[in-house]
Amino acid sequence: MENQLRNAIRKLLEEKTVDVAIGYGRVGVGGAVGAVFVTDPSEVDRLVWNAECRQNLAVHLSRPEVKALGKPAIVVKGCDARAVVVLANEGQIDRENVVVVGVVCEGIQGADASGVATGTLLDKCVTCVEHAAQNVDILIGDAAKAAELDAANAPNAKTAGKQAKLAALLQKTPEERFQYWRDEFSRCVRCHACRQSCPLCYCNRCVADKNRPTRIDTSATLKGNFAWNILRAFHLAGRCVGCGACSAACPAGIDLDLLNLTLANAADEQFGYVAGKELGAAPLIGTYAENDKEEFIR
Amino acid sequence: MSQVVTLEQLKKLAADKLSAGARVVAPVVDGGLVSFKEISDAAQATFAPQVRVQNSIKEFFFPKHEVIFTFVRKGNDVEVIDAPDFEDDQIIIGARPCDAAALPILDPLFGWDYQDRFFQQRRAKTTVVTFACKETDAHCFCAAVDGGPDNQAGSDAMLFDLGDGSFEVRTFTDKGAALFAGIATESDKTGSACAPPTCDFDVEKVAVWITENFGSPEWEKLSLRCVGCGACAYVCPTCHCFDIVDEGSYSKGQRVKNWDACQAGMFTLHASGHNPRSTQGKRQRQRLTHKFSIYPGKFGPYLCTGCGNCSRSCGASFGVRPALETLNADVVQNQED
Amino acid sequence: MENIYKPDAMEVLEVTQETADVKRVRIWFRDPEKAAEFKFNIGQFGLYSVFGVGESTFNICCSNSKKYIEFCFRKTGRVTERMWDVEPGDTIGFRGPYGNSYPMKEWEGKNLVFVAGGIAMPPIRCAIQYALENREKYGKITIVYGARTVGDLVCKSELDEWAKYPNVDVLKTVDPGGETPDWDGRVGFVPTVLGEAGVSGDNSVALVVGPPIMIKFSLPVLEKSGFSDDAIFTSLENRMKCGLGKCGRCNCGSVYVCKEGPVFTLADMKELPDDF
Amino acid sequence: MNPETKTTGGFEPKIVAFVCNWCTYLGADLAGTNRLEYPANVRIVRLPCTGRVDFNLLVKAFEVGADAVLVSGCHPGDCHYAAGNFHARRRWGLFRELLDTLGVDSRRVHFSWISAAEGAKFQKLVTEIVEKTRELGPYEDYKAIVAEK
Repeated sequence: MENQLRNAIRKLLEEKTVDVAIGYGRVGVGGAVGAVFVTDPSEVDRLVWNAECRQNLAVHLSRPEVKALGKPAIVVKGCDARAVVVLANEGQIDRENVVVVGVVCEGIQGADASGVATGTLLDKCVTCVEHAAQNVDILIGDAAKAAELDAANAPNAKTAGKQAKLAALLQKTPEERFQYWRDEFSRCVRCHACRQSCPLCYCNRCVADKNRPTRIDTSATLKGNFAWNILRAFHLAGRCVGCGACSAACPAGIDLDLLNLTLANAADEQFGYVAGKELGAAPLIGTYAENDKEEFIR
Repeated sequence: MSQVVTLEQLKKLAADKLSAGARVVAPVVDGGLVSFKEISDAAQATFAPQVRVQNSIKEFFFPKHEVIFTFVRKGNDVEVIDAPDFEDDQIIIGARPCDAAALPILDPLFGWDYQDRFFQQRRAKTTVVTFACKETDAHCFCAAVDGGPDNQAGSDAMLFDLGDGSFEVRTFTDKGAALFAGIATESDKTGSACAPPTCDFDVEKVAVWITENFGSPEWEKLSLRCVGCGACAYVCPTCHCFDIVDEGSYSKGQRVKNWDACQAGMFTLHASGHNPRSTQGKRQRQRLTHKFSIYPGKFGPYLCTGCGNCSRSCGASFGVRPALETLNADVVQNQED
Repeated sequence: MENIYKPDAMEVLEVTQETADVKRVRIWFRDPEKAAEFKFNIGQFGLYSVFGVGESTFNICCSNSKKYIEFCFRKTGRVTERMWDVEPGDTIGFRGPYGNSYPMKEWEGKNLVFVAGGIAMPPIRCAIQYALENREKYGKITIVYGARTVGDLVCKSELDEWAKYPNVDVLKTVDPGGETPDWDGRVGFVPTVLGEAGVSGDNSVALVVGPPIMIKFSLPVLEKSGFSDDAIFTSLENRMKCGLGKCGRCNCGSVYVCKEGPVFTLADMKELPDDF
Repeated sequence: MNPETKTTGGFEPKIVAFVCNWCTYLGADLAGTNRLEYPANVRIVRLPCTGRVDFNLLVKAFEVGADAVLVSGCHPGDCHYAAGNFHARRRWGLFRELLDTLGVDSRRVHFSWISAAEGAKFQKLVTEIVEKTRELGPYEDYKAIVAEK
């Protein structure tokens, strides 16, 4: 599969269909996988595909430094592909001007604190039903295998993995939940790594960086941290694709994507909306239906 | 003869200090996450050598958020009320040698010519006890930047795990000796640290390249995969950039000093809209230049202890070690060839 | 121990609106003891704050012979927007002075050429005031000052006062199209007017502060007139938070603008990496 | 400190009501002109439309000491800007779920549609919210995180 991927990218670069390919390569400590930017067809062997390709590369599509390299091809997993769809739906990329190379992903392995693969799948992969990336231009890998894996996960998609963690949290009393987040947010240092790693936090100037007036405290106090994390999560309402880049980036190990999952579940339950599923779909917030539920309004 | 304390004695030491009103900081293990935290009960701590800690002990000297002063507007006048002095005793038990080593590196910065009393008072009131490392991981490179698994720099005392529920104590300062006086007992057991981590690059050579190649296109290439999250700076024991902001209202509020990071695009943005460090390449260049050229040029040591926190916490598999390795492989080696 | 980040409370003595978006503020210590101790050198800067809003960095734009200090600001950001509303009697914060200064002593006996553009007049004004107060110590003084339009000139009334001193040439100019019917100065860009001023590098120093484009085109004019790199000075600005060489923002490579600057010679500047 | 605190000596909840200019604000106004009494615990913040009510304002209200918040606007179909309240409704539906996961006390967050003609509804609702919040007591959880340094 890795060879198939390299060949496909080589062809794109050789035929000058794209100027740069954003893919995975062994770039970090001890060969840890991170993003590589291949512009020369002779360098496609730097690209790898394996169960340690954790990062969502779609974050690079809106970065000016990467845009400067020209028309991109991007390697995406199923979850990442949905981020590309949201970027296109929100007018952040011209879908015609990006070649999306999807891979069949059989699941990504978690890593320990040293970044060494643990051998167990990430929570998000346990409930994944998009092993083959959708809405892509080229799909690398065995689609039949992907369908099998999807079918195997489907019964547990709403209950296993991260959903189970969220369910466990929701079992607690509101006071316990508040205390849980209080403990978690007390570690937040307000580095905003969650925002920077998120493919959909693409604003040129985040409200957290605005100071005329200051919308939320910049200080890493509980007050500021609550305000920030509420804001971050809700600005992704109906948009988050559940790639988990935020949680993965958090140096303080805060399970930020539980908040995003809550909103994704609510979007699905209340409005039947799954972010990034459909190219051309209208954004969830920004549209409405006259019969939206309102039993909570008096 | 060596001096030895048992784990029980260490716990009791922490408990005694707590009841005497001191602040006690120690590694706290929660699931897979290890944090240095101020504890309220000795039982919360895990007194064992750690490698992978999500933060550094920096925050107990230079907190992520600190009030500099408060103010109250009184008619036309403004009363400025200074922040209180740091007067508590503070004991850190279980820091890593690479955490402690950052303290003497930061001393000259905070006491250059203007004296930052917030850092200095904490420094004076704190006793730092480290654990000599028992293991390293692929991110560690202390040995490459003048450190090591039993580096004494910044430690008042160091504990060597003897593997039998006790530790050999070596004290390096009066503060360290005072802490263990009357507790440690004589023994013939001696401990040792693990072997230093290996590195196949020469920091000195890379540092020379960094100093001489400010305008190199390599910086942008090197930094392409960096998304500018700045987590590296927040977990770094030596990174010390900060922001000063006012909070509260026009009539009553406070001015605070908050951690900041040179990787943020806004960091150097002028009010005019001009930004001298407008790309991630320039920002990474600043980070590495600061660590390996500017700081040693001004104060001597590298602004890096080789702890590996940056690359461990980097979502993009980047950080100081990968950056040095890449520069070494791509440019330094090429120069030599 | 002293708190290096704590500003002193200053009384606003006078506020002068210089242009549509530039004001000059005169302040002095509320605490007489602080006032008695305070000293600064020409060219140094300070951090001025509106409590509850924030701090900003500005040069001290008057000479050091007075019982007050002055600064100019343009309304562009969070702090300056609020600073715009201060009135005499109000309190603002000040800490400083910080940074190096113009070598006024070394310049004694020399001809001085001051070249400024737009809002960059204030960092030069302090040196002009000082030189005029000590008129006998300096040779010929040439002041070339330009702005985009007449309305953008700051310290306009002072320009005419300065011209009354002996052996002082004041050449004020506005960019073509920026003149008004009653404009009595020149029309043309600063570097052009500087060329027409006929200055010579002989026993002279030049202080050039302004937008990068103005500096870029003024330097060749000065070089042609015989000014060496050591005889051309400027005052830099970069974003600062502490002013104390700690917060990590203002450095150009290894040079901290807040500590080793803001005053640099052209020779210094040529050594600086492109980080400003 | 408001006068009630002195007279009752007990806890007086602070309620922040974010209301739209065209319906609920006029409803509150009508309550006033009709001499319909309601507790003075409510602080009204008038905005053009509920569609303009940034969720961040609710957080801000708690930060500055609110014990409960109310967001109220025109009935569906009555929006002055045609669809502002429809957009708001969708956002609130999602925002409530986020608050719930965070453990923010949902009994302190209220939403309503109150038209310009519903002075009595405004009176009744505000009275109810104040009474309910009085029973809940001060929102200590949020006040605690604001107080923590």
